[in-house]
Amino acid sequence: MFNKILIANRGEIAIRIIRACKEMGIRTLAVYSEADRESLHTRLADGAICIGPAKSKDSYLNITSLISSMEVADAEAVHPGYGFLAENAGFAEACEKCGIKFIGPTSALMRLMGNKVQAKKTAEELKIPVLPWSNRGLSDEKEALEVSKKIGFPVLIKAASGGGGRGMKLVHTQASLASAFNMAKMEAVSAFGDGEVFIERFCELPRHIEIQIVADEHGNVVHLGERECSIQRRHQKILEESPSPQVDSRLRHRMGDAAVKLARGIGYTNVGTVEFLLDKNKNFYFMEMNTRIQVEHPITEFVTGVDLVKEQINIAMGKKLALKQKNVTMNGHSIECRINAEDPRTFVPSPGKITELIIPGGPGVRVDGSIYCGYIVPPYYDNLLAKLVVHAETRAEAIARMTRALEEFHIGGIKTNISLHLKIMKDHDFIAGKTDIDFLSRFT
Amino acid sequence: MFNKILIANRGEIAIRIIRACKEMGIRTLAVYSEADRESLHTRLADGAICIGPAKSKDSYLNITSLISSMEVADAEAVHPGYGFLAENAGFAEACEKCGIKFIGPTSALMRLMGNKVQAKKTAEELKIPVLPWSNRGLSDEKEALEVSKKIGFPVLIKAASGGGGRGMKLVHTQASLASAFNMAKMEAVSAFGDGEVFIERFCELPRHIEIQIVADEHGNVVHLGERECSIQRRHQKILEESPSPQVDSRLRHRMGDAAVKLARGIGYTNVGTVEFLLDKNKNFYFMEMNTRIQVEHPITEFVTGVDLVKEQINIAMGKKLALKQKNVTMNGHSIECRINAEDPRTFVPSPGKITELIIPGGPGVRVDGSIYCGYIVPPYYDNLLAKLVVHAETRAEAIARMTRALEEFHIGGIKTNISLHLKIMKDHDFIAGKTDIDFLSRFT
Amino acid sequence: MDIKDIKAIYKFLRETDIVEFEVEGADGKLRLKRGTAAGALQQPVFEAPSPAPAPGSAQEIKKEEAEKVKAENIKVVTSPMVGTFYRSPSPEASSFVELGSIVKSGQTLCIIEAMKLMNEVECEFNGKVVQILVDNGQPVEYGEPLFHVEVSR
Amino acid sequence: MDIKDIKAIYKFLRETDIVEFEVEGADGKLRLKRGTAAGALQQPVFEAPSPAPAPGSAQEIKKEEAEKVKAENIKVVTSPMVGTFYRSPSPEASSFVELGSIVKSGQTLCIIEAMKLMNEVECEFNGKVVQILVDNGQPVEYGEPLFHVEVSR
Repeated sequence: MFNKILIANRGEIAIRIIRACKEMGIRTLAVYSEADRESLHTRLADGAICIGPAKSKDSYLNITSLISSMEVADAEAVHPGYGFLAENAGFAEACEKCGIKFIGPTSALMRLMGNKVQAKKTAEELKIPVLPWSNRGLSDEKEALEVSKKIGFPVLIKAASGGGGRGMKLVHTQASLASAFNMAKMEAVSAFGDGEVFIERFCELPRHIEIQIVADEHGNVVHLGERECSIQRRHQKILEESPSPQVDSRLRHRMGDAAVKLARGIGYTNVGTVEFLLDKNKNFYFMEMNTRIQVEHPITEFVTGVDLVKEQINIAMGKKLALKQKNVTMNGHSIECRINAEDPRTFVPSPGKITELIIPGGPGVRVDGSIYCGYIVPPYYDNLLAKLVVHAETRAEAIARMTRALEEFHIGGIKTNISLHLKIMKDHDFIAGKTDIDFLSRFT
Repeated sequence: MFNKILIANRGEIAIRIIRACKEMGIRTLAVYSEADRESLHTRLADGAICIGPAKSKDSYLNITSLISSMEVADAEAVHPGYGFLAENAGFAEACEKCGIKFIGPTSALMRLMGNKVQAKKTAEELKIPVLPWSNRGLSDEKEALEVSKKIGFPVLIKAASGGGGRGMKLVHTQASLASAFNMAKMEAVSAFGDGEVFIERFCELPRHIEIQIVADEHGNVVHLGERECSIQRRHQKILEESPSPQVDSRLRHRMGDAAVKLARGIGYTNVGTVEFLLDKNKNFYFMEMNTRIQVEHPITEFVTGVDLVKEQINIAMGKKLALKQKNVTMNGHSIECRINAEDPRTFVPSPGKITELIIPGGPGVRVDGSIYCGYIVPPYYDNLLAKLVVHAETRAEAIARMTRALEEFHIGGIKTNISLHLKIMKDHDFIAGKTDIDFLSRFT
Repeated sequence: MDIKDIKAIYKFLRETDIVEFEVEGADGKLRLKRGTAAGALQQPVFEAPSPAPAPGSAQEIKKEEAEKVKAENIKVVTSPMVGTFYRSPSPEASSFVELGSIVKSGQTLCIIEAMKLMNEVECEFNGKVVQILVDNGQPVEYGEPLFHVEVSR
Repeated sequence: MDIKDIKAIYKFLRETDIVEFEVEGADGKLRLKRGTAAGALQQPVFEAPSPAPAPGSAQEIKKEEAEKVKAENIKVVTSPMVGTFYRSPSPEASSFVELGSIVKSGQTLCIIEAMKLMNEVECEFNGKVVQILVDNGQPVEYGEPLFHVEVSR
């Protein structure tokens, strides 16, 4: 049993973790940058400590400050949330060395899954389907061309340490391969400090489907079904749902089995997400694994009834999973809309003071937010204001519920993407479940 | 299918009904008094119409204004919510005459259940247990004394048209009966314009348990289990939970059967609540029936997954119940705290401007409110600001969740009873489920 | 800068949507910040069955007009109830009053029909009808302005 | 500007929705802020392990003091990091500085221990230590005031 957990994050996920801890009787220590003095997570925690100036690098990414905070405040564990240091194996390792429990997998596992070449190799060894690829990191153009010819154009060049679409290049012909390859390498170096790239077959108009995994430290692994995350803009998800309108129980079973096999194969612990591409013929391919809680975890919580953050903490405390795979059921349908401070057309971030606020409520509505009337959204961090999540018996009812909740949501003083979400809810393709990775670019 | 429903109410219940209608694709017409121009229900409805000045008598209780509003705005049905005209048989009858569907039972059924003497007689005829009583309305002291001796002291004098504890007198000895009887009659005349009173045996420290009924217009009746409503102050409930910690599945079955038998026996339609007293020996006695949606309906919605307001509308549209009794299950535990604008010690109402507002969120939390930052709570109506409702797997987890949600809830500018609810959540008797009708008076 | 100047500036600001204000001149500096939120919230109003008035605006404008004219010698007659506005006792009959009609205290201006009952709205003073704000047969809500009547002196 | 003027201005403000007000003239400057929302929100602060400073207040007061002294010739030395504050290099050693010590630019004032590393905090100017705000061995957060040092002219 932990007595006190430090929450190495801010915004809605910090609040989500504080809520779980409070309900479990665990004390919480929030950390904040000088720009976040008035942030809600500092109010809601049992204690709060200023760890640096506004810039993330000097505060939320400041490993020394965080470890020192835990030492002076006697926190036994740290929850990294998502983003910031959540997938930083160095931070996990530092915690391990200081005898602080990092609520997540071991640093070794984070390193393994953090490198996409290693991750794909591991999946392949475990007989989990992957798209045809270079089977290794590539160092020069010649190698790249050889591999690409074998795979067949178009191909995708990706960074081994990549994420968020940076260092990713789509190549249609032999002629453009060399320059794209070199550009990808350069981007990868500048974005991740690691120029390793690999090549895989390009999958046209895929769906982005992820499987939620929960694994304890005693070898028990279950999956909690899938999340449909195809609605993205520049590789940033803005709307997710569970179950996916394209996944039936047989496919769920197969994808779930593959995810569990991977987790078991690497001895994974804590919660994690195995991302797959699903092509038009319903073939699925392992993409990568996220070794942390996801932004969109509430939709899985709604349909399965499992509290994922409490599971994380219980697992970190060494408890055995109470959940068995055969008892996991998917009830109804859940949708999450990420409400961002941004122009709904140009997507330009819109920080500033919230002068009016009406938050939706009523049956089947969950709001995970970090805003209040009078709050000044700082310009330094991501622009997620709140996650609006609904649950209903059917997908159609969930869409109706989300529509009315979005109509209730009123944020004055800054621009938000509420109107974009409303447009999506009324879109024929969306209503028909016809959403692939390009939905939003066709849409806007 | 209704195209447009007029909502003859204000505050959170008006918003609750608007939400259900929006999700069902039905247009809504709100009504408001001059004091409610800035109220949230007028904002959220598709249209809103001013029906009179601040005083309820001239606006929300103004039958002519309401019917006229429906006529000029082409509303086909009216939802009365609770309070105001919800149990006014005259209003239901006026609607019936004008060809407007009143979303509730018929006026005749409302009249029958609105008179407690009639209601008790009906229950007795249907072999539903009632406390020993006078079996009729009583006109003079002698009769009263005779009856009381037969029943045995202490006895309770109650008004046939009563409610909210008015016209109710507890009599311990013969000597004090006559004066109490006359006072009760006088109170009943002044409060309800009807001096009919009756006498029943006093039940010591009972629990107040109610069974939720849903009945369509085709003879199908199901019950959705019980709500524990014993925590009251001056006959006003402030906290409810479902299931009751004192009711096991066998007792639930028996009480549910009794409630269904009553509803069937009188040909009841729409949703309704059958109230029982449960004595220390777990004997239950029919008290009265409420022929409307209850304030505390969300706890039943949380544990059964049934949307009671949508059911009301579907039933009023003549649809058959999709729900079967055998499919009704009670999942987990739900608690509702009524957040009132009042001094938490003196209970003096505290209207005024809300200058700061943080509404709780996260998993398992539902807020049905009518407030926003900057809203001025008017002094003319009831002081319910919001219903904070939680759901969790077990009662202990629900209490933990409610505690953290109450701690998050921050309303500045006016006084609220949030601190009282927090005290209750930490009370040993409450945690042990030891709550009877006197809990709150012992507590404060 | 004295209190009179400040009041004048504030009076001006009240008619605008300015919430922060700063001025600096030879004789000093003034900075003001006004409270906001609720007042600015959109006010939905009675949504009439066809032909619908522009949602939100029409009603509000009427009320603003009412405010304005009150300041002068003109009174606003409002609807005492929700119902349908009729300018004549029956479709065939002529209107109770026309634009420019001279009316006396107690004279019927119009009828509001509510629940099949015809409720006469009487003028409470002597005057002249200078504006008729609602079309015949239109629904009206409680307190809705119906007529502007210039009071006779 | 005397109290009567201020009262007059406040009386006027009371009738308006102005929440912040600042005026500057030949005879001085007045700044007013009326009670409102966010500012009044309680600010939770670093909850230290035993012995705990009074939650909320201590830190705030320190910061206010810091504001006050800044106006004069006194500078505040704040903690550059989260850690534990030590006045001496080791438990046996004497303190780097005492109340009244004359310090030079570059001189070590204290140590902040973070992750077993001892980080020396140096004075960036010449002066005299007039206040020591944190007890030896206490945890400090980023930006927390440690010393008041009167700058030498």
